[in-house]
Amino acid sequence: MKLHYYPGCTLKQKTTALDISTREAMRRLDIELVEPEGWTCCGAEYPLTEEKIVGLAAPIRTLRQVREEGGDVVVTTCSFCYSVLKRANKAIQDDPLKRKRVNAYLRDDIQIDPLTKERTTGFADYNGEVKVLHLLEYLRDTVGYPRIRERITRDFRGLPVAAYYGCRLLRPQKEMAFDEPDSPHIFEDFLEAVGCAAVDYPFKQECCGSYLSVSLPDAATEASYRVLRSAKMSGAKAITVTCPLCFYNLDHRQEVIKAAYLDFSGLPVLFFSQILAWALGVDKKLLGLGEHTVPADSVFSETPATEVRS
Amino acid sequence: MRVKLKAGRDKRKFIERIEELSGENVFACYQCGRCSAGCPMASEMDLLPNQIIRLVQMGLEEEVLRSKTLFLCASCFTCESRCPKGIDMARVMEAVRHILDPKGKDAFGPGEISPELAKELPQQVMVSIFRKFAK
Amino acid sequence: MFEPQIMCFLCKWCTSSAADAAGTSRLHHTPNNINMRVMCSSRVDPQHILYAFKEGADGVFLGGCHPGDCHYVEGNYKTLRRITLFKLMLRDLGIDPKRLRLEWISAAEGKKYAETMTEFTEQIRALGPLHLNEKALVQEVVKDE
Amino acid sequence: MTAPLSAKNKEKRIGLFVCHCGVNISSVVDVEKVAQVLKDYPGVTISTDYVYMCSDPGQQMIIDTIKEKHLDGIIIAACSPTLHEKTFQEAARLAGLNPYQIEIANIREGDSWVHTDKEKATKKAIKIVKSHVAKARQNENLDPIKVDVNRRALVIGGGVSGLQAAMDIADHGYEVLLVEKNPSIGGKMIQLSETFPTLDCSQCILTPKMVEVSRHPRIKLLTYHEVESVSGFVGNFKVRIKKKPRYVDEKLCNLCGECEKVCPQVVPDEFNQGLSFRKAIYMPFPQAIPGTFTLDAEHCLGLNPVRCGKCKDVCDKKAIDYDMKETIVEEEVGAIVVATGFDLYTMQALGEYGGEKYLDVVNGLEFERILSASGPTGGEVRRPSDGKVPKSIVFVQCSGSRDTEKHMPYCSKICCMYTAKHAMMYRHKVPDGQATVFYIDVRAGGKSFDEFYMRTVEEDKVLYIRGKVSKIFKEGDKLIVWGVDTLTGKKVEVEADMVVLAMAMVKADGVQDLLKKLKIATDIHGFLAEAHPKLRPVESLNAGFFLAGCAHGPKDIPETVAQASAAAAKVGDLFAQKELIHEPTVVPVNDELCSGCGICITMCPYSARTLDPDRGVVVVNEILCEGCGACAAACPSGAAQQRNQTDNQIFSMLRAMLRE
Repeated sequence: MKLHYYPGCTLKQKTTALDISTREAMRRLDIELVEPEGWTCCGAEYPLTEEKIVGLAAPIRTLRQVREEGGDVVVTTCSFCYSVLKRANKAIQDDPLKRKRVNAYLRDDIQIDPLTKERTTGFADYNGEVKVLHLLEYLRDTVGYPRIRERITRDFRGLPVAAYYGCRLLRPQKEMAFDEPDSPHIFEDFLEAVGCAAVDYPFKQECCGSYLSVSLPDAATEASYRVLRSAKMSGAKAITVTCPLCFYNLDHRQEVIKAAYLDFSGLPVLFFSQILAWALGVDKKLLGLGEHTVPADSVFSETPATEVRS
Repeated sequence: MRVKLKAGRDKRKFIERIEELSGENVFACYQCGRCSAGCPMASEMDLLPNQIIRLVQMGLEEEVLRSKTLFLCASCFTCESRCPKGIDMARVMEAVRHILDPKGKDAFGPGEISPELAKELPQQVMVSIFRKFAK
Repeated sequence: MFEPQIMCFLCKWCTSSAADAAGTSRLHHTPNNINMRVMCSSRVDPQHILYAFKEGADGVFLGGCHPGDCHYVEGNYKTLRRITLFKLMLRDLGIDPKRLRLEWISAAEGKKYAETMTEFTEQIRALGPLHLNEKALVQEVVKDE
Repeated sequence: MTAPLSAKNKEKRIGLFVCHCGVNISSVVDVEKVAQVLKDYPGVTISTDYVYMCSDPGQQMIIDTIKEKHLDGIIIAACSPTLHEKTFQEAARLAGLNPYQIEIANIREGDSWVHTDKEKATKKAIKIVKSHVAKARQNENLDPIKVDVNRRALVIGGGVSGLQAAMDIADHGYEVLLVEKNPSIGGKMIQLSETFPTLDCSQCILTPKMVEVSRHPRIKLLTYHEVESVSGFVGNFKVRIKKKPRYVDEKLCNLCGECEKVCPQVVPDEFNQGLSFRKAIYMPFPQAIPGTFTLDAEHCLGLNPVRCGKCKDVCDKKAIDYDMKETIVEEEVGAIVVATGFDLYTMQALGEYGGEKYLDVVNGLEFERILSASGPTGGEVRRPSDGKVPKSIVFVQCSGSRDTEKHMPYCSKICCMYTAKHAMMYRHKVPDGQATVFYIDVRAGGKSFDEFYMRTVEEDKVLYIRGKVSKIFKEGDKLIVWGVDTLTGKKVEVEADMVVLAMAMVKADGVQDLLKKLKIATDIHGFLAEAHPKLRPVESLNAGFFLAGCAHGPKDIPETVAQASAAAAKVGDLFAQKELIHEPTVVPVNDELCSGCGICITMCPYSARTLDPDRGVVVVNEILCEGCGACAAACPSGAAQQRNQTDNQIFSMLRAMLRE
């Protein structure tokens, strides 16, 4: 079956590992991911002031495109994209004034008929018809863990792995409605479903430093260090993320962290999609492990890839 | 130095503007400080989040506008998720950034990222930080 | 100038007390209202309202306690449900539903009462006199004993 | 269409008295004109005006006129009925007129005080007065409804509030039934260690009261009982009470404790908040009343069929009976005191504090048990995880209170004081321990409360930090508390061995089922609603029910006891009456018109209306009816008519008011 999928800009440039492993994993579940025609960057930040209506135009245009293509669900993996799409969609659903104003911007978009190449304008208003889901939600609710378990060909044998939520998946809860912001478990449930042992640690919903790693690198280094240290102290052999920015801060900057904090000796950082893909039997070459700064090979070799089902 | 509290229209205008932009009632804050207690960046700040909102309540516009804190917020919404009064502090911060002098200098502009770093950074970092901290 | 007649049903515990409070504080308002005190806003039957329109009221006002404050536990909620439905029927009867207003005014809100009276009077004045569609409105909504 | 007039009222003679109220009315309303215009109005026999109707000469004039003109209805056009309705009813009574024949037409608050245009105000006054004449023509003589009182009270709940209320009512000379769902009376107070601000030992002051109650000749103690249902009305309630099987005959049990020794089943001990264990056959605590063991069937290996039987084997007194069954007791009472207490908000709701995850994060009541000499540690402060003496304890106030967003918006009122007490007691017991309290405001308004709090700070050197904790987590052996000191503007981190959360006080677990059975009103938090927040604070909106203690909202012990005594006094008021008087302006049913559709039954908030299945009509318990009239408005056939405010009266008034 086909499923609409919004990769977002980072997955097409610097963090292809997340994109490729996601596609491969979903293929193993008989789901083909389709990108909405002409999607653009979501804007990365949901506009927080009441005046910045224009910031809603880009994500809503993409969602409208999903609707135009007959989709009623779109999945994302990047936490930032998920946050922006979901919040923008909710704003359009809940706030009639925003709905009106955003649609006013978008109504005159040009539409090109793929067959006749005829240019027309005049889209029907978008009223929040498409449902925005994180892939973790889709795996839990639509695919279902039992079906994933049936397809698993490799066993992690209870490898202790830390689930890292970071900021955007969980908060603000009223809009994201993803999980309990202070006792989430959807990510852990996923890890358990694919054969890992989810490690409980107190920093799973703390901030990694986010974009401050550019403007205030030391503060971000400390924030990321605390997350990694907490996961490691709790016995994790790897930490999993859904967000390219978390990945950058925890993985790409780990050398800096290790240099600044001598008590920390390193921890592989993985995308949840890599874990899923590996469990479903995807070739290691397709996991995008070359993008990692911290070698993650060990995670996939430490537990012998026993074929549990032939 | 004694801080003179303003009264009247100027003060009200500032507070009303913040409330209008953020959609939050700043007077709902009873200064429990929970936003600051959980803030991952609090140790870097010259004013804690609760102090920012306190200064807004008092109408001390200049002190709010010159605080470093505005550009230390990572919008991680930890404050929002714990606030007992349901105030979204990240929105208040954004509202204050919004009313900064539009002709002023960027707090963090594209010029500050070296070409080498730019090659390595995920796109979303640059999009988000300029959206937050540049004009 | 058109002087509308405003028929007001006021609950004894809240809005009627608010009317008294407005009097005690000498809060002047338009004199177009005529008040009837009932024990609870839920005592008011849609028939009473129709009858008021039929007898010459240009607007009808219902005042009750704020939600949660009803002296009879939940009478005001019953009123709210009843009036919401009744407004739909009013339209069918050819009466602009804006001519019927339900408001929660507590005993402490004398000012709100006085302001509401004036405001509602002006609103009805703007709508003009009520011309009943005698065909739509059943001739005798009330049977005499 | 003529004015609707029932045959029997045709001859009515009505007098109209228009008051000047000095110049209060007459300066705006032309009172003489009002009296003049109404002279010839249908039904009016005499119409007059006077400067002060409420004065003695004014009242005398009314009395004389009623007698002289043989009036059977009067209208006083004057101030609001809330002021002088009673005065004029009394005057009418003196003249031999039924008080329900009096109408007050409000032409002061509703007219002369809010208008300035004399002509319009006078016109309005005439309309108002006319409408009351129209109504008065159809008013009937009414007599207050009278009913006997059963002078026996039911008290629900055997905590300190229930004990105090039962004791006071019994001391007034009335019989009391005291129902407690647990095996012993004592409630939450018996679990407390010391009490603020005097540091009296809670058990030491409560135990004598428990004994006194159990020995009082007029108190019947029903522990391990639960109220099943309540029917009837004020003065005449019928109560069904479930007697839960204890499987131990309390008269035979001599507390030897052999049964407990042989019982193989170990269960978390409720009295110690689960910090220790008890057996399936147990005595809740040594001073429990009644003094007997109770077999907890839920945790017993099995009673039917018997799977263990060891306790019965060792019982010399043959007190254990596995065949005991649940039974229902029926009782009749005239008043009910609801004293069902409170519970603490669950720590699970605050994931960021880790109360569910970490053993050493405890709630206030657990810490009471840890401090108590009768507690699991014998009064030594030891933490639950490993029994170590904590060298640093962090106390977090407002845990779940004053949070409008996710938890309880109200202040739980007692936490400031008990936290001060906890910190002080801890410092006394562990002199080298560090006590840190996070607070938002310290609310110490109460006799000797602030002095107590200041002692905690000044003498016991407890560190108070003004700020709310954001997160608590474990690192190694330590609990890390992330807080803030808003006074210095510093984010702070405290390492603690133990954390005590002052959890919000909430409605008692499972109490909503009981309150539904009692049909009594609560607020949105499930606490009992008082009839008036200022003037009737211990009565329920529902006649015959009285409130005591934390079932009504968070309060401390002295306040609870005072409220319980007040509730008892109110029960005394009720019982002191020879008979109960009830307003007769209720809504009876006209059998001939009633179709038995039952719509009015669903409208009634007081369950005053029931369907008579034999006759297929609704019957009304006039004692329960409060006369709101919601049923009358809903009745499709007009069978439900409010006395002296019938639909016809309302229609007549509308016509008089609106038709020019």
